[in-house]
Amino acid sequence: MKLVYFARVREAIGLSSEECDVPQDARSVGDLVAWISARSEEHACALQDLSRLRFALDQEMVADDALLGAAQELAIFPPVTGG
Amino acid sequence: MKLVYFARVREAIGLSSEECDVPQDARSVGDLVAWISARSEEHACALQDLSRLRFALDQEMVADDALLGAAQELAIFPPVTGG
Amino acid sequence: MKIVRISNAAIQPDEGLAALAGLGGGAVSSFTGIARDDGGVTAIELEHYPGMTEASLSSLIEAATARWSLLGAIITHRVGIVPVGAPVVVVGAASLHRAAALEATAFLIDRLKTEAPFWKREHYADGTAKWVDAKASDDARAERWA
Amino acid sequence: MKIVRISNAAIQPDEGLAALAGLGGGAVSSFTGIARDDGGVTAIELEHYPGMTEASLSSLIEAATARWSLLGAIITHRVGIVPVGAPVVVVGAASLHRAAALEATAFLIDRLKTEAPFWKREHYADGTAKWVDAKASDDARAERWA
Repeated sequence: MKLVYFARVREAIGLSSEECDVPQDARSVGDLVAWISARSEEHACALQDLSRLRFALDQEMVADDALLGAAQELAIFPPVTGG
Repeated sequence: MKLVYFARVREAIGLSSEECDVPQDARSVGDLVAWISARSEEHACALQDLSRLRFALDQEMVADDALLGAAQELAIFPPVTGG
Repeated sequence: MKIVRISNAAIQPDEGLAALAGLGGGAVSSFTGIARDDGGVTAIELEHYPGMTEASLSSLIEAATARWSLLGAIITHRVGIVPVGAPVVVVGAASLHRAAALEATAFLIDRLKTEAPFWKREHYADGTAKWVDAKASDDARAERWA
Repeated sequence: MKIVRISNAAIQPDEGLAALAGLGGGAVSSFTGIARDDGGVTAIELEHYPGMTEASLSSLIEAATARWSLLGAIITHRVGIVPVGAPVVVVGAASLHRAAALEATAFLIDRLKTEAPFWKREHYADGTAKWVDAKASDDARAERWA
């Protein structure tokens, strides 16, 4: 799956995107985010507080309990601040 | 007092303004309008239905029970339709 | 910045908006009312009460300024003959944050419709003309702000 | 007419509004958000999620069109560096009567603020920059439309 990061999350992780092989036991967005957190200290720091993160699966906003299903792209970012 | 008329009222009376000497017993706008109605058939026709008229005394919107006081100009017109 | 204009000539909506955008606020909101081809109308004609019109529009802006924190507000209203498709009125407001500008814009146009001394007549292709009746729905909208 | 534009270059608010004014309606409403000098800010920088941004803004316009009777709606949003004083976003709507255009305009900007994938960073004169935090007041305004 393609992981994409924006704003503070992108800066904290130091990447705008990366690939990952989703582990079998990761069924929800929350599961996958917990697993990604273990990749590095930077990932752990960027992703530690789910309440301050928002998620999009294949470019649709979802909650952290959304099932990954066959999605190909997970985006992780702070609450939006456009306009 | 100067009387000024707009829109349908102006057309029905056939004048955009005229002068009148306010009779002693006309204390309110409604009193004066009733008195003006007697000026001609056109006045009577234009002013017969108070509910379809609006009034301004010295360029301030007022109800028909407003006292004339020392006002110098009474405007009579239909409900406004700008914008 | 508080601007009231009564114009016999065509209105340029963007002029007033550019002025509002330069006041240092983060929000500019506007409403433009356009002469509409409502069943064969070729033009509308606006009569007004010179003197009272300007005072009435100025007091609407004062009321909006008292109610919301505005950096500026404008009302431009055309009078005389207005061809279908041309702007009849532009109202706009500028504020630091958006709620004030958005609400003040709705307030200004809603109250203008029931308070400002303008009267509208529709002209038709066959040469006839008809005074427009005031709408109960306009009174209802204006009363939301009472 | 439904137009979504994401622009790296300066936005001209009046372009979109002129298009809306030509749709035959009697009402055009608009909101312009401007980069504001909020305590020493020299510019703001907008990051976005290409692809999702356009889809998100298009679905906002679809939602507005489903809710109100609109002749057209536009959203133009700038990305990249925006100097203080320049427009960041313009939303607008056209309708036969004013209530639809006014309400749809407020809906579009309120929902854009909480749904569209943009992130704003403020740049200061000393060369530092700071991500802007989302505001609870924006969530509250967006929920009025739920």
